[in-house]
Amino acid sequence: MNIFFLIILIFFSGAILSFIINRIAPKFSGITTFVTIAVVSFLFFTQVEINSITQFSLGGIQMQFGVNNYTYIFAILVLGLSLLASLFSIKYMQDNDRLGYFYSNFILSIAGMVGIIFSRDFISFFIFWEIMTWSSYLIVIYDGARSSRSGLKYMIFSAIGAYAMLTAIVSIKGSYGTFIISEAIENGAFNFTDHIYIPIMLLVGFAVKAALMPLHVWAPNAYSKSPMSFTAIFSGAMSKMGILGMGLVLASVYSHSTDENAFNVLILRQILGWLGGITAVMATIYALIQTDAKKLLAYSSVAQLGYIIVGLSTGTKLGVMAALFLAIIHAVFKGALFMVAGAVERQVGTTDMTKISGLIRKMPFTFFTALVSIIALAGIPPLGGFVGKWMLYEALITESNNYFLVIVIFFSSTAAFMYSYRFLFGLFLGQEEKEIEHVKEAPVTMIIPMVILALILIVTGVYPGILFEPIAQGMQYLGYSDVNWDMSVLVNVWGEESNMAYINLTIGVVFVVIFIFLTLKNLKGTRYVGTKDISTSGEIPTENENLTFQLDFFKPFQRAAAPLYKRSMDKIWNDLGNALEAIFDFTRRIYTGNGQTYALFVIIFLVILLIFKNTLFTN
Amino acid sequence: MINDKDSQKIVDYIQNFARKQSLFVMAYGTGCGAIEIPATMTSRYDAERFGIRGAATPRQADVLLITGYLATKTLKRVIRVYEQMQEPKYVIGFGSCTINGGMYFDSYNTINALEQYIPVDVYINGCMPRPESVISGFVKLQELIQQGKADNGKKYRENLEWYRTNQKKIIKNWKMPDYNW
Amino acid sequence: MEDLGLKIFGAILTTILGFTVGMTYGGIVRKLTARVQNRYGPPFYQNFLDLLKLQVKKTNIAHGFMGHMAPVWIIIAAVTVLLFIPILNGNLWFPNMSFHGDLIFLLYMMVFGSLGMALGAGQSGNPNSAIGVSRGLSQMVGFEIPFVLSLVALMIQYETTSVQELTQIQHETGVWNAISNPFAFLAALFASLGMFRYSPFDIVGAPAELASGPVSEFGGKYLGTMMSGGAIFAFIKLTLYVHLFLGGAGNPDNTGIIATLLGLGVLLIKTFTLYMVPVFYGWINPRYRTEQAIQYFWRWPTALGIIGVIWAVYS
Amino acid sequence: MQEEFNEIFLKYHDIISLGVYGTAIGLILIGLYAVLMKKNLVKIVIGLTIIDAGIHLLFIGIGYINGGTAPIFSPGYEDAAKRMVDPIPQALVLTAIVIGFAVTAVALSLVIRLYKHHHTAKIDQIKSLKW
Amino acid sequence: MVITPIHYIVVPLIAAFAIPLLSKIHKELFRIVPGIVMFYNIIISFVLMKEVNEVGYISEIIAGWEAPWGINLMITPFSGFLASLISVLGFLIWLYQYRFKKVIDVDEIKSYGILQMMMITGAIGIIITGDIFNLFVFMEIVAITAVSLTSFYRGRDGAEAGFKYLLIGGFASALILLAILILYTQVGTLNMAEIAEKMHTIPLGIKSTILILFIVGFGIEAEMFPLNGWAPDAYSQAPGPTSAAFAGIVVKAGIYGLIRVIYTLFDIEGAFDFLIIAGLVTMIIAEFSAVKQKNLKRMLAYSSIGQMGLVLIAFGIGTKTAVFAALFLMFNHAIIKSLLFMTGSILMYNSKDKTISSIHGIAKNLPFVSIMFAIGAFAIVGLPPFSGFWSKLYVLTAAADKEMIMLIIAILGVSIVEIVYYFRVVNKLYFATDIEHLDIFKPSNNSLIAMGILTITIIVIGFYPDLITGYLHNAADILLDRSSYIDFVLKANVPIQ
Repeated sequence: MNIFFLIILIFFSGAILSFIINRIAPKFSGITTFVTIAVVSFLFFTQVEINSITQFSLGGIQMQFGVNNYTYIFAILVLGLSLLASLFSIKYMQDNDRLGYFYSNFILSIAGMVGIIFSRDFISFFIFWEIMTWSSYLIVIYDGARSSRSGLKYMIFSAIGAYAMLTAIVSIKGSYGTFIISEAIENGAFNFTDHIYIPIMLLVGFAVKAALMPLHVWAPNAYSKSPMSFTAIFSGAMSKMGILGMGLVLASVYSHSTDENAFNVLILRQILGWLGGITAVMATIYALIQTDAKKLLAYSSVAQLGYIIVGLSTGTKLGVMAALFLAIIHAVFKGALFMVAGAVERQVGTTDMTKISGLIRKMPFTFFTALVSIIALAGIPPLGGFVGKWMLYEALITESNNYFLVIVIFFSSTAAFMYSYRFLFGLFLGQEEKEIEHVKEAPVTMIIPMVILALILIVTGVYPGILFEPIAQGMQYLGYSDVNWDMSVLVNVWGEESNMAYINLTIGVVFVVIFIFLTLKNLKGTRYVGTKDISTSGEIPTENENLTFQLDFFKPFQRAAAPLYKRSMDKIWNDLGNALEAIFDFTRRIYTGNGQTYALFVIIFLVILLIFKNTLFTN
Repeated sequence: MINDKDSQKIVDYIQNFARKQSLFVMAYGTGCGAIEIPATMTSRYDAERFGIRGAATPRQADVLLITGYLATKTLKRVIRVYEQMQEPKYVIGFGSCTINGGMYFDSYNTINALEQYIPVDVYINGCMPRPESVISGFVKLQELIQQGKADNGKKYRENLEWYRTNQKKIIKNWKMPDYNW
Repeated sequence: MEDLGLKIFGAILTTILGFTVGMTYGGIVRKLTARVQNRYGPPFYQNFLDLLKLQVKKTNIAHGFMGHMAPVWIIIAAVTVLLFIPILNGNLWFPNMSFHGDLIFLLYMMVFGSLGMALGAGQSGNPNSAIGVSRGLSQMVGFEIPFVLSLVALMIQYETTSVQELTQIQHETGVWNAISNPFAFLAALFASLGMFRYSPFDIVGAPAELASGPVSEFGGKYLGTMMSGGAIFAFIKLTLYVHLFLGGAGNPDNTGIIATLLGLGVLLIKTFTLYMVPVFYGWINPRYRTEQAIQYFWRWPTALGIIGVIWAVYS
Repeated sequence: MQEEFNEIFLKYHDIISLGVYGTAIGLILIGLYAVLMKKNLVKIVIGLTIIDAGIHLLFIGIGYINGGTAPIFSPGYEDAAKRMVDPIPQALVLTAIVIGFAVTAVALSLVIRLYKHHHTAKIDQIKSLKW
Repeated sequence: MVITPIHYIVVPLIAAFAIPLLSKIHKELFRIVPGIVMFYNIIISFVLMKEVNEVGYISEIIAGWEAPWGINLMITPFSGFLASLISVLGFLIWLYQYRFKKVIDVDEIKSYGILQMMMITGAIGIIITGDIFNLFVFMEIVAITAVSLTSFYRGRDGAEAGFKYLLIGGFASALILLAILILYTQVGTLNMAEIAEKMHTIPLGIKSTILILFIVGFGIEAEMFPLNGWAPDAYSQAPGPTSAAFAGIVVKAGIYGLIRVIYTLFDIEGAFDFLIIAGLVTMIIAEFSAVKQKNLKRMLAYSSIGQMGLVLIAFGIGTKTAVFAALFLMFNHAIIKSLLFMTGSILMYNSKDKTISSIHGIAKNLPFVSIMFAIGAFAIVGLPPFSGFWSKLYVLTAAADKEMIMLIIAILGVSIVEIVYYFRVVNKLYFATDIEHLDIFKPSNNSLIAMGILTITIIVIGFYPDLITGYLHNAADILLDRSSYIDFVLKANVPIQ
């Protein structure tokens, strides 16, 4: 049997199996999921040959399956992350009911993503895309009352995106006569001269999943309301499917950029770049006023995706590379962070930062993961986040000359420190409240995936070359021909070289030397005290006194940046929705309920047709 | 080498010199004496030239300056502040009230002798002591530090039980946290 | 790498230099402030004494691992950043690890220390610390904008992202960037007010308001270590400014002892002059509220920065 | 609409009378009026029946030939093939009448039931199902 | 015994008369016999469908009169397909309502099964007849039975819906009768093939008048806007199985009439464009109206109208792909909407005030029904890998071939609206609340089996559409080949290849 069909079969049977097993022994539902994904990962990385193509026909439509270097990057990302997330999920979801529902959709959504990765024609791409969408929707509404509205929002926006995509896809078929992606590109579907709407529609479709500015409003809610073990994938991997598509389309558009369509391409580039930038800023400033850690992370995801889109929009070598690099890194650290949130949720029962604090002593491993991931998120050297951001800035300044966008991005990334700190502080630092006395560290199957992700972050930070290798190959598929990066050496257009390993080595040496020296020195005579032992003007804090500063953490910033908070995209969409609902309400009033009116309609319709029959009908 | 007695002396000298020249004062403005502190710090008397400088929190402070009478309620806070300070730490009793209760000697709600509750290095008498006296008190403290005689944190630690008994006599509802030194 | 030994030696030398200069400048500022306030003031080496005293404190308390890590973290960040800044242009004795594109690196690395401090402050559980951190981060968002704008202006103007190269260009042309792009320089200068956290931007520590902000719970060795880190950071910022805008110091063609000393002299003069700007500004201004501080940076300095970028593009 | 009817008239002008068509169309219009304007359910049903009747009349009229005979070959009517009335419309009308009868029956039963529940026969007051 | 198309009509009619007699033997026969008839219909259908797929046309002469003079029954691949669809659905609906408590409890006179059977027979009659007046007669059979079924429940709303249906249906029959009348005056025949052949002789003015009368007449049954006022009421008030039958069967018959008239009888330009516009308006208004519905069945009714609009659009595009897509759409709509009405009715029977909001979290009590409803909803809005996706895709592809980009956007835009209201319901079903649903009306096993078969069909076709696409392509080709239909009936009864 063909390996691709086998993988799909395994996925679907896994989904059904986990559903059935839940009826018999709910405990093993999660393990089934893990095993399914593990088997598929094994098959994928051992059996699938890169650049091999399988042709078949379904419903009279020619289809192709195959993996290329570009999608391979995403395959690593998706399968790796889902493997860890499913391991995490076993204990995380343990006490919930309806596990069969959850896990079968869990597997299906991963099946959708893997399917997207190896689809090489638009129809199977779309099919898997939609499978991914509705299965993830079903998981979003898994939580019932709390998540119902977010789920609906998610589904509606996904539908807008998916149907924009479908419009483009059938238009490609109509105008260029093929559903195969590579043929469509060859036939010039993305030339950006004749049918400009085709790539734009596709981009809109992908932008929804990638949570780009006006279409992002579903993301914060959907990310924060679904179970965290799934959100790790949802935000980490599924949003990257949008990036995958955008990368593909943009690369073809840019590579077909000629004098004829230069202006169009320029406009596209600017619009996309600025949308990405504004997404990053707005999501960031909304992230830092959140009090729920999950929601904070969700907004942060949107912001990070904004960077990635900015990188893609440049279309330059360094920019695309930055985007892909950030995409992978984001998947890793956001996966880890959502797992952290999940661990906290499971152990403490809430992720509301106003209610808990000071978990660092109770959950040290979780904190370690959170710390490493946050450092990567904030883009602080020496972890991977910095490498990606560095490339992004270099690309914007040196290659695409988009100077003010740099400022926007930089503003967002500086403000990102604020919410990064807020996250760490809110959950792990601060007073050890009485409520968390009983809290224990998360079980080991939850710790392992988190720590693995943290270690990956450290390794990729020190040796980003590990990731440059597959990314460079993937970019060659996209048409960036002379991508040939050495391990860890980056070159920008101005011919300047930067050796990341060198930097990291320096940092590492300094780190080790000073760390050992000072730790040894400071440890002597150090006394560790509890968090209640603080200098409060001699007052003795009582047990019930809340000494942790949590509410309105960034109130001064909020006041300073008040204009930015004034009009949110949510509100605009809400207004639009209300207007539409009014229209819907109006249309249904056509059906008055009076039988006579209906009869009148018939006669009027008849008369009108008879009056206009000569214009309507000809021989 | 550092265990060598002579070199230890030199090291001690240097350390004490630094301690003496850099006094971070936690001014506990308990009574009316607090009014003299600004005068001492500002241009006319300029205590900073001796390396004396205010500290915001007990963690950073070297000197606890009790300025005036100490109500029984306040004592609790003073003890806590004192215990939160890092060693070596010094206490200056400021004004007559800290010595023997001063004009409040028979008041029902002030303590009479600060020494009963925390070890005091230097007293500055007067009601109020002028900034000159304050500075001279600090200079006295510096001398003590230089001689290595002013480490009363150790004394407090060693005689903790005695101090606690005294403290508990005044503070009826003892809810102080235990510091596990 | 045959000059590895030299590099390590240079690194140690650089660290010592940065530390010494930073501490001394702090002391001098204290003295000057006292003189301005018509006081005699402490000796210029007072900071060293303070540091020594803090380091020889007999007991220290920490509120946990992060509290322990925070000062270490700051020092690490400070030393690392210092190593990547060219102290003297092309001088063998101060071999910076400067590399191309390090401006962005420096921007981020400089935050690294603050994050460490913030985490340490957070773990102490003191609400004042948390408020201080909140203010500090907010203020950072404020002043980073004009600062980055000015840096971008420079990068565009000379098509490089390397501090070393920017210095070299100024050295070769003999025109300081402060003159070739005055708007960017002004923007950066305004940003520096926030960066040095002197009054009116001392909202983080905010004496008498937040105790001492993030460092409320640090004493003894920890506070001392933080102080040294802060001193090095002050030196870093000053040197960076000098190299970016004020023509740098040192002569790459002549690396003899005398030239080195001369270069150091120039560096000290320039840095000290620059240091006086925020200090002077602080003497005559009371403290801002946080939102006022942020808005301060988002108004004129940002406008200047934007003009600087436009200037750089069209010049 | 007039032209088409004119053409029909022209084709059959020699064999049918204007009266039949006039009556038929008149009936249809009356029926329409009743259905669209009258509020009473029973009147509406009557209107429907009148429309049906009009159409049936029209059918018959079309099939009729002036002086035509029944399409039956019996002694004395050997030329029936030439001047017989078209039998198909008559057959159709027969069917249609039956159907119309059934429809009317069902309609009236519904009217009764509606009246029972609503206590009114006004169609504009029977609007519990709407929108 | 040789199976011929006449069995479709004769067997149910005989059964209808025989049932009262048979039931003297055993009371249960009242309910079982229609099922047997329906099952026999399936056998007929499959035999005929297989045959017609090979030979192209099957014609049966009734009572010995040759085609133009007598009444003939015509099976084309199109009608064969629809007939089998209706037969299968008819059987499944019977299976669904057999032992359906809500029907049995009311059904004192046990007429329900017979009425249902007659309605289906009428629908099949419409589809297989080759005579235009015969078509009218069958339509009236459908109309009368449908009205009776609509007002099956003796409540006031059932009667109201029935009356509205009857009123509008009366118009439909009158208009079609008028159209037949005028047509007959022009061509002097009632045989559809002959009418088609002589169509070019009719002046354009009269021709278009006739067409308009037909369009309005059949449009009422096909739920074209603004002729569909009866539909939401009838759908929502009819018993569950009947609603399913309306969506799956009656509407299909109406569409068949419309398409047969436009595609075969008439050779008028512009009719196709008219279909697109009418379909678009129908679709948009219906889907918009569906959003704010409180009654689930009424919402489904509007959705059904919207789907019919889409079918009309597909027929209006008129290319081979489009007709194929339209057929696929009809197939999908029949099975999916029947499933939705079957499940939706059960859900609505459990709602105290007949609103969607009162069935919060009923998935806990009715897991299978809920999941089948969800799958139906997924399928009808066109989410892969369910069968609804393919038909929508083919429609869009057909539109794209003609570069009708605005049409594509309109269709997909409306699909988003569709998603809004369907997923709102799905959300509600899986909404976790503390509300205890007491007194749950649970479907019997046979109902579950009927729904399960439909669900499985949806999934199987979704994964492997090639199962029916071949046949549908053939049907579409032959439907578009107008002259072969005429030739087959009138000249030599030679099957075309």
